[in-house]
Parts: sequence; C-alpha cells; structure tokens
Amino acid sequence: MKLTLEFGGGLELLCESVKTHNVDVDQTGEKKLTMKDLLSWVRTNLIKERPEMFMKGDSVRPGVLVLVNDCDWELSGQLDTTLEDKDVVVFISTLHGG
Amino acid sequence: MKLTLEFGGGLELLCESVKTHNVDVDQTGEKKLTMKDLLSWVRTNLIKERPEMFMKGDSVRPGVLVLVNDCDWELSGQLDTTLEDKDVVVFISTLHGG
Amino acid sequence: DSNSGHGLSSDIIYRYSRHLLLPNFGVKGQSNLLKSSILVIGAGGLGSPALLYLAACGIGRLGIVDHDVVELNNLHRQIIHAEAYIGQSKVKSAAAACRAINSTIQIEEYKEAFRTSNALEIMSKYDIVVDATDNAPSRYMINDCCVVLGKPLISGAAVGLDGQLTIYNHNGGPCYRCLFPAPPPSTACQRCSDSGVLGVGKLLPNTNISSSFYFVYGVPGVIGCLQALEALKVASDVGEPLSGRMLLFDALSAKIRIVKLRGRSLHCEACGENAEFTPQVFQNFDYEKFTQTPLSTAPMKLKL
Amino acid sequence: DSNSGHGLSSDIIYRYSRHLLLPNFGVKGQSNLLKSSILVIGAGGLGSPALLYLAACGIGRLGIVDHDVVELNNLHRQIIHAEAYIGQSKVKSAAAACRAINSTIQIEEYKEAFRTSNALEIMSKYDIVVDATDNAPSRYMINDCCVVLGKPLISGAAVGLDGQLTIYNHNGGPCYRCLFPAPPPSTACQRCSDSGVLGVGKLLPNTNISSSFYFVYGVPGVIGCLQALEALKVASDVGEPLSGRMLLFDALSAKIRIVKLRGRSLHCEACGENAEFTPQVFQNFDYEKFTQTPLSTAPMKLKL
Ligand SMILES: [Zn+2]
Ligand SMILES: [Zn+2]
Repeated sequence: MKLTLEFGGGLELLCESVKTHNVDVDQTGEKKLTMKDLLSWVRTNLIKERPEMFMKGDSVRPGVLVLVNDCDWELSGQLDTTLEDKDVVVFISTLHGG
Repeated sequence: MKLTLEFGGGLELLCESVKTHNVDVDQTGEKKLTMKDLLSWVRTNLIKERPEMFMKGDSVRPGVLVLVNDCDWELSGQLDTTLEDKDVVVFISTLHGG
Repeated sequence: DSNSGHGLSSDIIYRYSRHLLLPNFGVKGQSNLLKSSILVIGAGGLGSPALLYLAACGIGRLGIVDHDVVELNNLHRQIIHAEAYIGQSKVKSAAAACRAINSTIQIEEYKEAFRTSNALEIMSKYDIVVDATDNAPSRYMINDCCVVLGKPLISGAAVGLDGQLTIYNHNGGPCYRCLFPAPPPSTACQRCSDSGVLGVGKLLPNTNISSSFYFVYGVPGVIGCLQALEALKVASDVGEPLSGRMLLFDALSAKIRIVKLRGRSLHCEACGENAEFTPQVFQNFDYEKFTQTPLSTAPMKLKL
Repeated sequence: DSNSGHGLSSDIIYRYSRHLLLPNFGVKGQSNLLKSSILVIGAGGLGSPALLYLAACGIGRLGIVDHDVVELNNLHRQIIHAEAYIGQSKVKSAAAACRAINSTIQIEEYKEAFRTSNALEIMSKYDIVVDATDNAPSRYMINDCCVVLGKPLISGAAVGLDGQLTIYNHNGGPCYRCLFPAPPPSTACQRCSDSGVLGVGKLLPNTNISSSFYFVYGVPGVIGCLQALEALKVASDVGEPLSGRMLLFDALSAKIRIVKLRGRSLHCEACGENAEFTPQVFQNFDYEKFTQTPLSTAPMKLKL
C-alpha cells in the first residue's frame, strides 16, 4: 500500500532530516493496515536514531500530533485507524519556542 | 478529461468569486486538448462577466500569468500546451498593491 | 471631537477608516475592538509583531507580561525594542513602542514573570490571551489559567523552520491539555535560545542556510502577524477563528497547511467533564516539575 | 571596541550572535550583510515590516524612498510610523524607527517620488532593490531601472486576499517585463487604496469578513517579512533566493504555493538580446502613459 509520510516540528531529524517519505507498506493477509501497524513499520524502517523521541509503548510519545489526511487521528480512532492507499500521514512535534 | 482550474489575484471575481473549479472538459475526436481549446472552454463555461478582463484575442489578457501544474505556461508551449487528465491550471492576475 | 450617533469620534473614524469601509465590520466591528482587551504574554520574537499590529488596529486595552530585560542580542529580530531600552524591561520598551503608534488605547505593563501566584489576577482582567512565550511549562500554565478563567487562548509557536498556530479553549474547541495531556520528554522541551526541538547540535548541520534564516526570524515574524489576526477575529466577533484547527507553517517547503483537531476531550484534566481544575489547584500546580523544564534559563553565551 | 582578526567589534558580535551561530553563515555571512546596501521603495504596508527586519538584521546601508506624508489613517497597519510623525514625511518617520532599533547602520532618506528623473542616480548607489510600492507604473519603472543598472529586484505585492513575491533580474532569471511585456488594462491597475484588483464594489460584498481582515493588514505583514528574508539571502550570498520562481500567498485558503517561472526572454524589451533600454531611453519613457495609470492619486475619503 502506497502512503505518504511526513515528519515535522523536529521529528524529521530522527529520519535523517528527510521530511517527506513516499513509502510502500506491505499488508499481511486480508487484514487492513492500521495506524498501530504503521507505527511499528515506521519505527523499524524509518527511525534511524533515538526511537524514544518518536514512540512510547506502542503509541507515539507525548507531544506528538498525528494527522491522517489532515485530520487529528483522535477523530478516526487513533491506533485503530485503518489506512487506505494514497493516505497522507503526518507526525508533528508540538513546538514551545517563540 | 478532468481538470482543476484555479483563479487568483482577483480573476475569481469573473467566475462568481469561486477560486477552484473541478471541471470535466470534453475532447472532440483524437486530438489532444490544448491550452487554446481550454481558454475558449473557460470563456464559454466559467467566465460570467467582463470577458475582456480575462482574454484578449485568443490568449489571456496582459497581466495574467498562466500556470500548468505549477509551471509558467511559457515553459510548456503557451497556447500549444497539451493537457493531460488531472492537470491543474492556474490563472492569476499580477498585483500592484502594497 | 464630535460624536454623531455611532459613538466614535471623528479622529477615531479617520484613523480606522480602512476598517470601517469593510462590509459586515464597519462601526460595529471597530467598536467591538475598541471595547475589547487582550493580554500578550511574552514580548520577544512572536510578541513583537503581534503587539505592534494589535496596537495599530485599535484593541481598546492591551496588557503585556514579560520579566526579561532588553539585551543587545535581542534586537536582530525582536523588532519592537529600540536600543534606548537596552537594560530596561521588555515590557516598558514594548509598551512605549505601542503607545507611540497608538496613544488612544490603554496599555498595561506587567514587568514580572507569569507565574501561578500572579496569573489568575492578571489574566482575569482581559478577554483574550495571546501566548507568545518560549517554553513548555509556560504553555501548560497559560492554558490551564485560560481554562480556569474561561478565556480564549491564541497560541503561536516557532522553532527552527516550523511554526504552529491555533486557538485553544474557544467555542467548544479543545484546550492545550486535550491535545497534549502528558508533557513531552524534557529533552524535547528546549527553549528557543537552544536552537531547535532536538538540540542545536543536531538541527544546524543538517539545515541549509536559506532555512537557517527563517530560523533566525522568518517564522516568528509570520506567526506573530497571524496571531494578531486571529486575536482580532475573536475580539471583533466576526470571521471564523482558527479554533479546533491548527495552522502548520513549514518554512523550508514554504507550505502552510490547516488541519482539523479533535474536539474538547471529556477526560481532559483541565477542561474535561470531571476535571477539578479549580483556581486553588492551579495555584498549587508545579509546572516546572510537571514538564521537568525550568520556566526560565540563563541565556546562551557565544565565544568567537 | 576591540577587533580580533575577524573584523567585527565585540558589540557587533554580541548584537548578531544568533546569526553568527549559524553554520555556513557565521562571521563571513554577517560581514556580507554589513557591507551590503539595500534600497526600499515605498514605506507603507509592505515597507513597514520589511524595513524593520532589514534594519534589525544589520544591512550596512539602507535607503528609503517615499514622497508621502504620514497620515492618521495609515497607522492602523503601517506599523513603522509613530503618531509623532503625522504630517511629516514617511521617509523621515521610517528612518527614525530604523535608527532607533539599530544605530550602527547607515540610513539614507529620499523624501521624493521615485521618478525617471531621479531613479538612476538614487538606485545606482545600492546593491539590491526592494519594490514595496502600490501601483503599476512604479512597478514597470523600478523594473526597468533595475535592468538598466543590473540590480536584483525583490518584488512584493499584496491586494485583497492575495500576495505575490519574487526576485526579478537576478542570476539569469526573468525581469518583470519578461513576464508582463504589455501592461494590463488600466481598470486592472487600481491602487491598493481602491480596494482590490477589480474595484471595491465587486470585491467586498463577495468577501467574508475573516478574509477582509487579511485585506486590511495580514497579507502585507506576511509578504513584507518575506521580502526582507529574500533580500537577506541575496545580500549575504547564501541560500537559494526566489529567482525564476514566484511565491503566491492565498490568505483565504491559507495556502502558499511556489511556482516555476519562465527564464529571461530573448525578446524582452528591457532585458532581451536586442533590447536597447539605455539610461537615455529609460529617462524618456512615460510610465503613466504606458500603463494609463497615474503614479499617485488622491486618497479616498470616507463619510459616515
Ligand atoms: Zn482540555
Ligand atoms: Zn526582461
């Protein structure tokens, strides 16, 4: 399944400073790909350093906002959100500076 | 052929203040649709008033910039530019204010 | 100055004539602005443009909070501060600049840190709050104080090449804690002067210089302008404020996107159904401990 | 002030320490800024933030051209002007504001309209030109003068909900006439104060009020900030300036897009292969006649 993943607010530094990743994620069997599956795929395949700055347990760390097609993932079921081909998933760290 | 047409810099006022138009333009025969064809389609189907603020002769009036997929149409052959399905064409009027 | 039924003097009418010409805004909209009060917390990179535009536009009463002193190395991007104020409080400096461009509005100066001990008293005097601070504990504290007092919060942030803008606690939208119930790890809380979310050592070598310029001032300039704009929408009660939505500015790719946020969370510790975040609780909350980050730190020194 | 090999005094080092910390910029980049000179034409909505940020950042020499006088009804968005300067020249007012935030740079005042008779002499003294004017004949005149003298032109414009930004005549990129060889019909040339490209009567009723606010000041604020940024890239000779590309800001949908422009046109009357646009031709060119639009008009009056 083809997805566009974007990292912002500093999280891109965990994936070699690349902000946009066009990826192809394999599904196993008939089951739809969920955000939970995607997170573990990202951790394995994209995060090159300090994974604790991206994840905590099996979700994202506090302070990270997740957007599926420009909508907060709380609106689509968080970890249970199912993904479709060509979805855009954004991971963004909240900023404190000014 | 499905196209996205966008009007900016004030040109949207000629089409009832709608900036983005998702349109379906019929092709006649085997010939590819060109920007020249599209301009005359736009003039007939979208421009609701003062067409002289949009066109001059069979091209756009002076001061209008035409972009096909975010590139100046001068780079793709101006009126002879051929269009593909899902192309995005932007018409924007140059601004003088400050 | 003569009045002619609409309650605005002829000087006022002339000053704001461009506003008054706007349909749906006119005298009513401008009167709303002149009657409203806005508290801006932080008179630095974001606060500079935000305060200048708010003062210019005719917000009736403007409060400014900051405990810092103007230093020479602030002046390269905090455009509200004049050299004559080096060594004096940022609040005094910013207030003077605002008065110089608009003497008809009231400006109130709070030359002190915004803390749980003074926050309720200060904020209760204003309708709208603008967060232009630069650290995590202040952002939680300001949010909670807004929830306790029921004030809309115009929150802007800028680090590196990224800017973020939203309105919390307004029109049934979420508060900051609805989005971020737990604080981020303290290593992700570094201040603006520490150069980036994940530390200066990592950010800069991977950043090209055209981006670095945005880092210096481009993003705060743009976000500060837009904070003033959102505050104006709320104050005049016209337009659609950015509540329940967040604007993300990515200066590197020169992209602005507006995303849809969750609604108010029923379980939010600050604004949820069973929340017991009273003034008392607020005053005893230790924000530095909660975020494991100090409210203020000594400035970084440069040696060449 | 002591020097230690790098040619910058300790005060200068401290003032710009945030710049000096940037890799690839450092002392060299800041020295480039301090050695460069920028001419800003127009001290209104765009010029206000652009001038403040350019002065703050340490451009060595800054020229300001404007023939207007500060009026009370400018102050609601032209944030560089203080009330004390009402009735005095905008240039004097803007220069005073720039000097107040940075006395170490040189500021030159041109309290006159920019016209073919004085343009060559004024512009020849500067490295970079910022167009912050508000009318069509000025835009053609400034472009042609830049071509004649070989200066890069940072061009910003803001009307209604739209903003545009690009660099003309730089690094083989096009000039304004390459893009727009013929002037638009004069009805499309209306000035900023006439409220929109196609006239106030059409624009406003169809515009919602949240957009109208951008109209009042949001777009010039953002575009003015970005003009300063592009000028800085050129002055310091680092980063990728916006040449051959144009930034389009649509405040209504809060979208920024950057598009690719044509290259320099061989047939351009100003910069093309066979162009004969000499200083002499420039001085005799009638820009008002060419665009059928006056260089300046009487301000609009409001009656309530
Ligand atoms: Zn909440
Ligand atoms: Zn040219």
